[in-house]
Amino acid sequence: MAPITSDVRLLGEGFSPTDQLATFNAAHPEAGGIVSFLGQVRSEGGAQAVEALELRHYAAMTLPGMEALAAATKARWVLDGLLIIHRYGVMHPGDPIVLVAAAARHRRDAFAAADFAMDHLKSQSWFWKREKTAAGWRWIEPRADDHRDLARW
Amino acid sequence: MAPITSDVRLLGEGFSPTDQLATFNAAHPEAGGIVSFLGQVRSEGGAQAVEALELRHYAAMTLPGMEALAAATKARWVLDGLLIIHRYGVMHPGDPIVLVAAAARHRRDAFAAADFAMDHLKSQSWFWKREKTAAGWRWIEPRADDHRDLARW
Amino acid sequence: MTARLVFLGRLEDIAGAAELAVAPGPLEKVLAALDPALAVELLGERVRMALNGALLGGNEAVVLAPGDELAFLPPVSGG
Amino acid sequence: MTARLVFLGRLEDIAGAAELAVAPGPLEKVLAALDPALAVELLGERVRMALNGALLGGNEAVVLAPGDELAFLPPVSGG
Repeated sequence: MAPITSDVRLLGEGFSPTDQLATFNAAHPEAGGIVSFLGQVRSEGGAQAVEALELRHYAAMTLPGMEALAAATKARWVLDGLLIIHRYGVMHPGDPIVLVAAAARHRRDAFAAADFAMDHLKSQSWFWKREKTAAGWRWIEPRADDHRDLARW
Repeated sequence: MAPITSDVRLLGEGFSPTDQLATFNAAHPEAGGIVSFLGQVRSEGGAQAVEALELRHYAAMTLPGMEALAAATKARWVLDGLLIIHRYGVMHPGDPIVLVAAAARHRRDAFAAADFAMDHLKSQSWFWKREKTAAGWRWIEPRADDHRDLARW
Repeated sequence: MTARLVFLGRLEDIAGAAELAVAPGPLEKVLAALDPALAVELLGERVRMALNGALLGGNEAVVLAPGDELAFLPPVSGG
Repeated sequence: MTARLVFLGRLEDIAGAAELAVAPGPLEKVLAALDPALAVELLGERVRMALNGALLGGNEAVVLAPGDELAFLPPVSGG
Protein backbone atom coordinates (compact mmCIF):
# COMPACT_ATOMS: atom_id res chain seq x y z
CA MET A 1 0.00 0.00 0.00
CA ALA A 2 1.31 3.44 -0.90
CA PRO A 3 1.96 5.75 2.05
CA ILE A 4 -1.01 7.93 2.94
CA THR A 5 -0.47 11.41 1.67
CA SER A 6 -1.56 14.45 3.57
CA ASP A 7 -1.45 18.08 2.66
CA VAL A 8 -1.66 20.67 5.45
CA ARG A 9 -1.49 24.36 4.59
CA LEU A 10 -1.81 27.62 6.50
CA LEU A 11 -2.50 30.40 4.01
CA GLY A 12 -2.39 34.18 4.27
CA GLU A 13 -4.10 34.61 0.90
CA GLY A 14 -7.48 33.55 -0.49
CA PHE A 15 -7.89 30.18 -2.20
CA SER A 16 -10.47 28.44 -4.35
CA PRO A 17 -12.01 25.55 -2.41
CA THR A 18 -13.39 23.93 -5.54
CA ASP A 19 -10.04 24.07 -7.35
CA GLN A 20 -8.34 22.57 -4.31
CA LEU A 21 -10.98 19.87 -4.03
CA ALA A 22 -10.75 19.07 -7.75
CA THR A 23 -7.00 18.54 -7.37
CA PHE A 24 -7.52 16.40 -4.27
CA ASN A 25 -10.20 14.27 -5.97
CA ALA A 26 -7.98 13.73 -9.00
CA ALA A 27 -5.13 12.58 -6.73
CA HIS A 28 -7.29 9.88 -5.12
CA PRO A 29 -8.88 7.71 -7.81
CA GLU A 30 -8.48 4.69 -5.51
CA ALA A 31 -10.84 6.18 -2.90
CA GLY A 32 -14.47 5.23 -3.11
CA GLY A 33 -15.56 8.25 -1.11
CA ILE A 34 -14.40 11.77 -0.39
CA VAL A 35 -15.94 13.92 2.35
CA SER A 36 -15.20 17.61 2.45
CA PHE A 37 -16.03 20.46 4.79
CA LEU A 38 -15.87 24.06 3.66
CA GLY A 39 -16.18 26.80 6.25
CA GLN A 40 -16.73 30.29 4.89
CA VAL A 41 -17.40 33.77 6.27
CA ARG A 42 -21.18 34.05 6.50
CA SER A 43 -22.98 36.68 4.44
CA GLU A 44 -25.90 37.99 6.40
CA GLY A 45 -27.85 41.20 6.55
CA GLY A 46 -28.87 43.33 9.52
CA ALA A 47 -27.11 45.40 12.15
CA GLN A 48 -25.26 42.37 13.56
CA ALA A 49 -23.87 41.41 10.16
CA VAL A 50 -20.19 40.56 10.10
CA GLU A 51 -18.39 42.88 7.67
CA ALA A 52 -14.96 41.34 8.16
CA LEU A 53 -13.29 38.63 10.17
CA GLU A 54 -9.65 38.37 11.16
CA LEU A 55 -7.86 35.22 12.22
CA ARG A 56 -4.47 35.54 13.83
CA HIS A 57 -2.10 32.62 14.23
CA TYR A 58 1.20 31.98 15.99
CA ALA A 59 3.91 30.90 13.59
CA ALA A 60 5.70 28.75 16.16
CA MET A 61 2.64 26.67 16.99
CA THR A 62 -0.32 26.96 14.60
CA LEU A 63 0.94 25.04 11.58
CA PRO A 64 2.82 22.45 13.72
CA GLY A 65 -0.46 21.93 15.61
CA MET A 66 -2.37 21.41 12.36
CA GLU A 67 0.23 18.89 11.22
CA ALA A 68 -0.06 17.00 14.51
CA LEU A 69 -3.85 16.95 14.07
CA ALA A 70 -3.47 15.56 10.54
CA ALA A 71 -1.17 12.82 11.89
CA ALA A 72 -3.67 11.95 14.65
CA THR A 73 -6.52 11.84 12.13
CA LYS A 74 -4.63 9.53 9.79
CA ALA A 75 -3.66 7.27 12.69
CA ARG A 76 -7.27 6.89 13.78
CA TRP A 77 -9.04 6.12 10.49
CA VAL A 78 -8.12 4.22 7.37
CA LEU A 79 -7.65 6.99 4.83
CA ASP A 80 -6.26 7.29 1.34
CA GLY A 81 -5.62 11.01 1.69
CA LEU A 82 -6.22 14.03 3.89
CA LEU A 83 -6.28 17.74 3.05
CA ILE A 84 -6.38 20.57 5.59
CA ILE A 85 -6.22 24.18 4.42
CA HIS A 86 -6.77 27.06 6.85
CA ARG A 87 -6.68 30.80 6.26
CA TYR A 88 -5.33 33.49 8.50
CA GLY A 89 -5.57 37.27 8.06
CA VAL A 90 -8.55 39.46 7.23
CA MET A 91 -11.45 37.87 5.37
CA HIS A 92 -14.80 39.11 4.10
CA PRO A 93 -18.26 37.55 3.70
CA GLY A 94 -18.16 34.66 1.26
CA ASP A 95 -14.42 34.09 1.67
CA PRO A 96 -13.35 30.51 2.46
CA ILE A 97 -11.79 30.05 5.91
CA VAL A 98 -11.14 26.34 6.11
CA LEU A 99 -11.29 23.33 3.82
CA VAL A 100 -10.90 19.78 5.09
CA ALA A 101 -11.18 16.75 2.80
CA ALA A 102 -10.75 13.08 3.61
CA ALA A 103 -10.56 10.33 0.99
CA ALA A 104 -11.16 6.75 2.02
CA ARG A 105 -12.13 3.36 0.72
CA HIS A 106 -15.04 3.29 3.17
CA ARG A 107 -17.51 6.12 3.49
CA ARG A 108 -17.71 6.01 7.28
CA ASP A 109 -13.96 6.56 7.69
CA ALA A 110 -14.08 9.60 5.41
CA PHE A 111 -17.02 11.16 7.30
CA ALA A 112 -15.54 10.52 10.74
CA ALA A 113 -12.08 11.79 9.80
CA ALA A 114 -13.37 15.08 8.37
CA ASP A 115 -15.71 15.58 11.33
CA PHE A 116 -12.94 14.82 13.86
CA ALA A 117 -10.46 17.13 12.12
CA MET A 118 -13.01 19.98 12.05
CA ASP A 119 -13.97 19.61 15.72
CA HIS A 120 -10.31 19.81 16.69
CA LEU A 121 -9.47 22.64 14.30
CA LYS A 122 -12.37 24.63 15.74
CA SER A 123 -11.63 24.11 19.40
CA GLN A 124 -7.97 23.22 19.76
CA SER A 125 -6.06 24.96 17.01
CA TRP A 126 -4.08 28.09 17.71
CA PHE A 127 -6.26 30.70 16.05
CA TRP A 128 -7.62 33.90 17.52
CA LYS A 129 -10.62 35.47 15.86
CA ARG A 130 -12.10 38.94 15.83
CA GLU A 131 -15.10 40.15 13.91
CA LYS A 132 -16.03 43.55 12.57
CA THR A 133 -19.66 44.62 12.66
CA ALA A 134 -21.27 48.06 12.48
CA ALA A 135 -20.19 48.41 16.14
CA GLY A 136 -16.50 47.88 15.30
CA TRP A 137 -14.02 45.06 15.91
CA ARG A 138 -14.67 42.56 18.69
CA TRP A 139 -12.61 39.56 19.85
CA ILE A 140 -14.53 36.26 19.83
CA GLU A 141 -14.53 34.06 22.92
CA PRO A 142 -14.57 30.26 22.68
CA ARG A 143 -18.05 28.78 22.33
CA ALA A 144 -19.35 26.13 24.73
CA ASP A 145 -20.49 24.17 21.64
CA ASP A 146 -16.89 23.75 20.55
CA HIS A 147 -16.01 22.00 23.78
CA ARG A 148 -19.10 19.80 23.60
CA ASP A 149 -18.12 18.84 20.05
CA LEU A 150 -14.68 17.83 21.23
CA ALA A 151 -16.06 15.64 24.01
CA ARG A 152 -17.62 13.40 21.34
CA TRP A 153 -14.30 11.78 20.42
CA MET B 1 -36.37 33.02 6.53
CA ALA B 2 -36.28 32.02 2.89
CA PRO B 3 -37.57 28.52 2.11
CA ILE B 4 -34.86 25.89 2.13
CA THR B 5 -33.91 24.99 -1.38
CA SER B 6 -33.09 21.49 -2.40
CA ASP B 7 -31.90 20.10 -5.67
CA VAL B 8 -32.35 16.39 -6.35
CA ARG B 9 -31.24 14.92 -9.65
CA LEU B 10 -31.03 11.45 -11.18
CA LEU B 11 -28.66 11.60 -14.15
CA GLY B 12 -27.97 9.21 -17.01
CA GLU B 13 -24.87 11.17 -18.07
CA GLY B 14 -21.60 12.06 -16.36
CA PHE B 15 -21.28 15.25 -14.33
CA SER B 16 -18.51 17.33 -12.79
CA PRO B 17 -18.75 17.13 -8.99
CA THR B 18 -16.56 20.18 -8.51
CA ASP B 19 -18.59 22.31 -10.93
CA GLN B 20 -21.78 21.23 -9.17
CA LEU B 21 -20.27 21.96 -5.78
CA ALA B 22 -18.99 25.38 -6.91
CA THR B 23 -22.53 26.29 -8.02
CA PHE B 24 -23.98 25.01 -4.75
CA ASN B 25 -21.42 26.92 -2.66
CA ALA B 26 -22.11 30.14 -4.58
CA ALA B 27 -25.85 29.72 -3.96
CA HIS B 28 -25.36 29.52 -0.17
CA PRO B 29 -23.32 32.51 1.02
CA GLU B 30 -25.41 32.57 4.20
CA ALA B 31 -24.18 29.12 5.26
CA GLY B 32 -21.18 28.97 7.53
CA GLY B 33 -20.41 25.39 6.58
CA ILE B 34 -20.89 23.05 3.65
CA VAL B 35 -20.27 19.31 3.90
CA SER B 36 -20.07 17.25 0.75
CA PHE B 37 -19.72 13.58 -0.04
CA LEU B 38 -18.50 12.37 -3.40
CA GLY B 39 -18.72 8.69 -4.25
CA GLN B 40 -16.82 7.57 -7.31
CA VAL B 41 -16.03 4.32 -9.09
CA ARG B 42 -12.80 3.07 -7.54
CA SER B 43 -9.70 2.71 -9.68
CA GLU B 44 -7.74 -0.30 -8.54
CA GLY B 45 -5.37 -2.76 -10.09
CA GLY B 46 -5.32 -6.56 -9.98
CA ALA B 47 -7.53 -9.37 -11.19
CA GLN B 48 -10.46 -8.27 -9.02
CA ALA B 49 -10.37 -4.71 -10.40
CA VAL B 50 -13.73 -3.30 -11.43
CA GLU B 51 -13.64 -2.33 -15.10
CA ALA B 52 -17.17 -0.99 -15.22
CA LEU B 53 -20.16 -0.57 -12.97
CA GLU B 54 -23.80 -0.31 -13.95
CA LEU B 55 -26.58 1.13 -11.84
CA ARG B 56 -30.14 0.52 -12.89
CA HIS B 57 -33.07 2.48 -11.50
CA TYR B 58 -36.85 2.27 -11.71
CA ALA B 59 -38.37 5.43 -13.15
CA ALA B 60 -41.59 5.13 -11.14
CA MET B 61 -39.82 4.96 -7.78
CA THR B 62 -36.12 5.94 -7.75
CA LEU B 63 -36.32 9.72 -8.16
CA PRO B 64 -39.50 10.01 -6.05
CA GLY B 65 -37.66 8.06 -3.32
CA MET B 66 -34.67 10.42 -3.52
CA GLU B 67 -37.01 13.41 -3.24
CA ALA B 68 -38.67 11.90 -0.17
CA LEU B 69 -35.22 11.35 1.35
CA ALA B 70 -34.32 15.00 0.70
CA ALA B 71 -37.54 16.11 2.39
CA ALA B 72 -36.85 13.87 5.41
CA THR B 73 -33.28 15.20 5.66
CA LYS B 74 -34.43 18.82 5.55
CA ALA B 75 -37.08 18.13 8.17
CA ARG B 76 -34.57 16.61 10.56
CA TRP B 77 -31.75 19.20 10.49
CA VAL B 78 -31.59 22.96 10.15
CA LEU B 79 -30.19 23.42 6.67
CA ASP B 80 -29.77 26.27 4.25
CA GLY B 81 -29.57 23.98 1.24
CA LEU B 82 -29.31 20.37 0.16
CA LEU B 83 -28.00 18.85 -3.07
CA ILE B 84 -28.37 15.19 -4.08
CA ILE B 85 -27.12 14.03 -7.47
CA HIS B 86 -27.05 10.33 -8.37
CA ARG B 87 -25.97 8.64 -11.58
CA TYR B 88 -27.49 5.63 -13.28
CA GLY B 89 -26.19 3.73 -16.30
CA VAL B 90 -22.74 2.37 -17.03
CA MET B 91 -19.77 4.04 -15.33
CA HIS B 92 -16.01 3.50 -15.36
CA PRO B 93 -13.22 3.89 -12.78
CA GLY B 94 -12.92 7.51 -11.66
CA ASP B 95 -16.46 8.41 -12.72
CA PRO B 96 -18.60 10.14 -10.07
CA ILE B 97 -21.58 8.11 -8.87
CA VAL B 98 -23.14 10.28 -6.20
CA LEU B 99 -22.69 13.78 -4.82
CA VAL B 100 -24.44 14.97 -1.66
CA ALA B 101 -23.90 18.44 -0.22
CA ALA B 102 -25.51 20.06 2.80
CA ALA B 103 -25.17 23.75 3.66
CA ALA B 104 -25.97 24.89 7.18
CA ARG B 105 -25.35 27.63 9.65
CA HIS B 106 -23.99 25.07 12.09
CA ARG B 107 -21.32 22.59 11.15
CA ARG B 108 -22.87 19.67 13.01
CA ASP B 109 -26.15 19.93 11.09
CA ALA B 110 -24.28 19.90 7.78
CA PHE B 111 -22.23 16.81 8.72
CA ALA B 112 -25.20 14.88 10.09
CA ALA B 113 -27.46 15.71 7.15
CA ALA B 114 -24.90 14.58 4.54
CA ASP B 115 -24.11 11.43 6.51
CA PHE B 116 -27.82 10.56 6.99
CA ALA B 117 -28.61 11.16 3.32
CA MET B 118 -25.71 8.94 2.22
CA ASP B 119 -26.61 6.08 4.55
CA HIS B 120 -30.15 6.09 3.19
CA LEU B 121 -29.13 6.49 -0.44
CA LYS B 122 -26.81 3.50 -0.06
CA SER B 123 -29.20 1.15 1.65
CA GLN B 124 -32.73 2.28 0.87
CA SER B 125 -32.72 3.84 -2.56
CA TRP B 126 -34.00 1.95 -5.55
CA PHE B 127 -30.76 1.18 -7.35
CA TRP B 128 -29.49 -2.15 -8.55
CA LYS B 129 -25.78 -2.52 -9.20
CA ARG B 130 -23.66 -4.86 -11.23
CA GLU B 131 -19.91 -4.80 -11.68
CA LYS B 132 -17.71 -5.95 -14.50
CA THR B 133 -14.36 -7.53 -13.67
CA ALA B 134 -12.09 -9.76 -15.71
CA ALA B 135 -14.57 -12.56 -14.83
CA GLY B 136 -17.49 -10.69 -16.45
CA TRP B 137 -20.58 -8.95 -15.09
CA ARG B 138 -21.87 -9.82 -11.63
CA TRP B 139 -24.88 -8.47 -9.70
CA ILE B 140 -24.01 -7.01 -6.29
CA GLU B 141 -25.91 -8.10 -3.21
CA PRO B 142 -26.67 -5.68 -0.36
CA ARG B 143 -23.88 -5.38 2.21
CA ALA B 144 -24.48 -6.01 5.90
CA ASP B 145 -22.58 -2.74 6.56
CA ASP B 146 -25.29 -0.77 4.80
CA HIS B 147 -27.92 -2.05 7.20
CA ARG B 148 -25.71 -1.38 10.20
CA ASP B 149 -25.18 2.18 8.95
CA LEU B 150 -28.91 2.68 8.71
CA ALA B 151 -29.50 1.48 12.26
CA ARG B 152 -27.51 4.48 13.52
CA TRP B 153 -30.34 6.95 12.86
CA MET C 1 -55.51 -3.25 -23.09
CA THR C 2 -52.76 -5.19 -21.39
CA ALA C 3 -50.98 -4.80 -18.06
CA ARG C 4 -47.19 -4.69 -17.72
CA LEU C 5 -44.68 -6.55 -15.58
CA VAL C 6 -41.40 -4.69 -14.92
CA PHE C 7 -38.26 -6.62 -13.91
CA LEU C 8 -35.51 -4.80 -12.01
CA GLY C 9 -31.87 -5.65 -11.39
CA ARG C 10 -30.90 -9.27 -11.99
CA LEU C 11 -34.56 -10.18 -12.62
CA GLU C 12 -34.31 -8.32 -15.93
CA ASP C 13 -31.48 -10.62 -16.99
CA ILE C 14 -33.44 -13.70 -15.92
CA ALA C 15 -36.56 -12.54 -17.74
CA GLY C 16 -34.53 -11.57 -20.78
CA ALA C 17 -36.41 -8.27 -20.97
CA ALA C 18 -37.07 -5.18 -18.85
CA GLU C 19 -40.82 -5.41 -19.33
CA LEU C 20 -43.46 -7.88 -20.39
CA ALA C 21 -47.03 -7.17 -21.53
CA VAL C 22 -49.50 -9.58 -19.94
CA ALA C 23 -53.25 -10.14 -19.89
CA PRO C 24 -54.90 -8.44 -16.87
CA GLY C 25 -56.21 -10.61 -14.07
CA PRO C 26 -55.24 -12.12 -10.72
CA LEU C 27 -51.47 -12.29 -10.11
CA GLU C 28 -51.40 -16.08 -9.69
CA LYS C 29 -52.97 -16.49 -13.11
CA VAL C 30 -50.50 -14.03 -14.65
CA LEU C 31 -47.54 -15.88 -13.11
CA ALA C 32 -48.86 -19.27 -14.13
CA ALA C 33 -48.58 -18.20 -17.78
CA LEU C 34 -44.83 -17.36 -17.42
CA ASP C 35 -41.77 -19.58 -17.72
CA PRO C 36 -41.85 -21.47 -14.38
CA ALA C 37 -38.14 -20.72 -13.73
CA LEU C 38 -38.88 -16.99 -13.97
CA ALA C 39 -42.05 -17.28 -11.86
CA VAL C 40 -40.07 -18.95 -9.05
CA GLU C 41 -37.56 -16.07 -9.03
CA LEU C 42 -40.33 -13.45 -9.01
CA LEU C 43 -41.90 -15.09 -5.97
CA GLY C 44 -38.59 -15.20 -4.04
CA GLU C 45 -39.05 -14.01 -0.46
CA ARG C 46 -36.59 -11.12 -0.89
CA VAL C 47 -38.35 -9.81 -3.99
CA ARG C 48 -40.81 -7.00 -3.30
CA MET C 49 -43.55 -5.76 -5.58
CA ALA C 50 -44.76 -2.27 -6.44
CA LEU C 51 -48.05 -1.58 -8.20
CA ASN C 52 -47.99 1.60 -10.27
CA GLY C 53 -45.01 2.90 -8.28
CA ALA C 54 -46.42 2.12 -4.81
CA LEU C 55 -44.73 -0.58 -2.76
CA LEU C 56 -46.98 -3.49 -1.74
CA GLY C 57 -46.90 -4.94 1.74
CA GLY C 58 -46.84 -8.54 0.54
CA ASN C 59 -50.16 -9.80 1.81
CA GLU C 60 -52.45 -8.04 -0.61
CA ALA C 61 -54.33 -10.08 -3.23
CA VAL C 62 -53.03 -8.49 -6.44
CA VAL C 63 -55.36 -8.29 -9.42
CA LEU C 64 -53.94 -6.50 -12.43
CA ALA C 65 -56.26 -4.10 -14.22
CA PRO C 66 -55.67 -2.98 -17.80
CA GLY C 67 -52.84 -0.39 -17.85
CA ASP C 68 -51.42 -1.45 -14.46
CA GLU C 69 -47.66 -1.66 -14.01
CA LEU C 70 -46.41 -4.29 -11.56
CA ALA C 71 -42.70 -4.09 -10.72
CA PHE C 72 -40.60 -6.87 -9.18
CA LEU C 73 -37.84 -5.40 -7.00
CA PRO C 74 -34.95 -7.54 -5.77
CA PRO C 75 -32.91 -6.23 -2.81
CA VAL C 76 -31.23 -2.94 -3.63
CA SER C 77 -27.46 -2.94 -3.71
CA GLY C 78 -26.63 0.67 -3.02
CA GLY C 79 -25.31 3.48 -5.13
CA MET D 1 21.01 39.58 23.44
CA THR D 2 17.43 40.04 24.52
CA ALA D 3 14.49 37.65 24.94
CA ARG D 4 11.11 38.23 23.32
CA LEU D 5 7.54 38.26 24.60
CA VAL D 6 4.87 37.45 21.99
CA PHE D 7 1.25 38.54 22.52
CA LEU D 8 -1.52 36.66 20.74
CA GLY D 9 -5.14 37.55 20.04
CA ARG D 10 -6.58 40.34 22.14
CA LEU D 11 -3.37 40.50 24.21
CA GLU D 12 -1.66 42.04 21.19
CA ASP D 13 -4.19 44.87 21.23
CA ILE D 14 -3.73 45.38 24.97
CA ALA D 15 0.07 45.36 24.65
CA GLY D 16 -0.08 47.65 21.63
CA ALA D 17 2.41 45.41 19.83
CA ALA D 18 2.76 41.81 18.67
CA GLU D 19 6.16 41.41 20.31
CA LEU D 20 8.31 43.06 22.93
CA ALA D 21 12.07 42.69 23.45
CA VAL D 22 12.89 42.27 27.13
CA ALA D 23 15.95 41.66 29.25
CA PRO D 24 16.44 37.94 30.02
CA GLY D 25 15.78 36.72 33.56
CA PRO D 26 13.10 35.23 35.79
CA LEU D 27 9.56 35.76 34.51
CA GLU D 28 8.39 37.64 37.60
CA LYS D 29 11.17 40.18 37.10
CA VAL D 30 10.32 40.53 33.39
CA LEU D 31 6.64 41.10 34.18
CA ALA D 32 7.41 43.59 36.95
CA ALA D 33 9.02 45.83 34.36
CA LEU D 34 5.86 45.96 32.20
CA ASP D 35 2.82 48.22 32.41
CA PRO D 36 0.95 46.71 35.42
CA ALA D 37 -2.37 46.67 33.47
CA LEU D 38 -0.72 44.49 30.81
CA ALA D 39 1.02 42.25 33.40
CA VAL D 40 -2.35 41.53 35.05
CA GLU D 41 -3.83 40.44 31.72
CA LEU D 42 -0.83 38.24 30.93
CA LEU D 43 -1.22 36.47 34.25
CA GLY D 44 -4.96 35.82 33.72
CA GLU D 45 -5.87 32.24 34.60
CA ARG D 46 -7.11 31.47 31.08
CA VAL D 47 -3.88 32.68 29.46
CA ARG D 48 -1.41 29.92 28.69
CA MET D 49 2.29 30.31 27.94
CA ALA D 50 4.57 28.65 25.40
CA LEU D 51 8.34 28.83 25.54
CA ASN D 52 9.98 28.60 22.11
CA GLY D 53 6.84 27.00 20.68
CA ALA D 54 6.31 24.43 23.46
CA LEU D 55 3.30 24.83 25.70
CA LEU D 56 4.07 25.18 29.43
CA GLY D 57 2.08 23.36 32.07
CA GLY D 58 1.70 26.42 34.29
CA ASN D 59 3.69 25.36 37.31
CA GLU D 60 7.19 25.68 35.91
CA ALA D 61 9.48 28.45 37.15
CA VAL D 62 10.18 30.31 33.90
CA VAL D 63 13.56 31.96 33.45
CA LEU D 64 14.14 33.59 30.08
CA ALA D 65 17.51 33.03 28.45
CA PRO D 66 18.85 35.28 25.70
CA GLY D 67 17.06 34.48 22.41
CA ASP D 68 14.08 32.81 24.13
CA GLU D 69 10.58 33.49 22.84
CA LEU D 70 7.79 33.41 25.41
CA ALA D 71 4.25 33.52 23.97
CA PHE D 72 1.08 34.45 25.86
CA LEU D 73 -1.91 32.57 24.47
CA PRO D 74 -5.46 33.57 25.40
CA PRO D 75 -8.24 30.99 24.79
CA VAL D 76 -8.52 30.11 21.10
CA SER D 77 -11.73 31.09 19.39
CA GLY D 78 -11.85 28.64 16.52
CA GLY D 79 -11.35 28.97 12.81
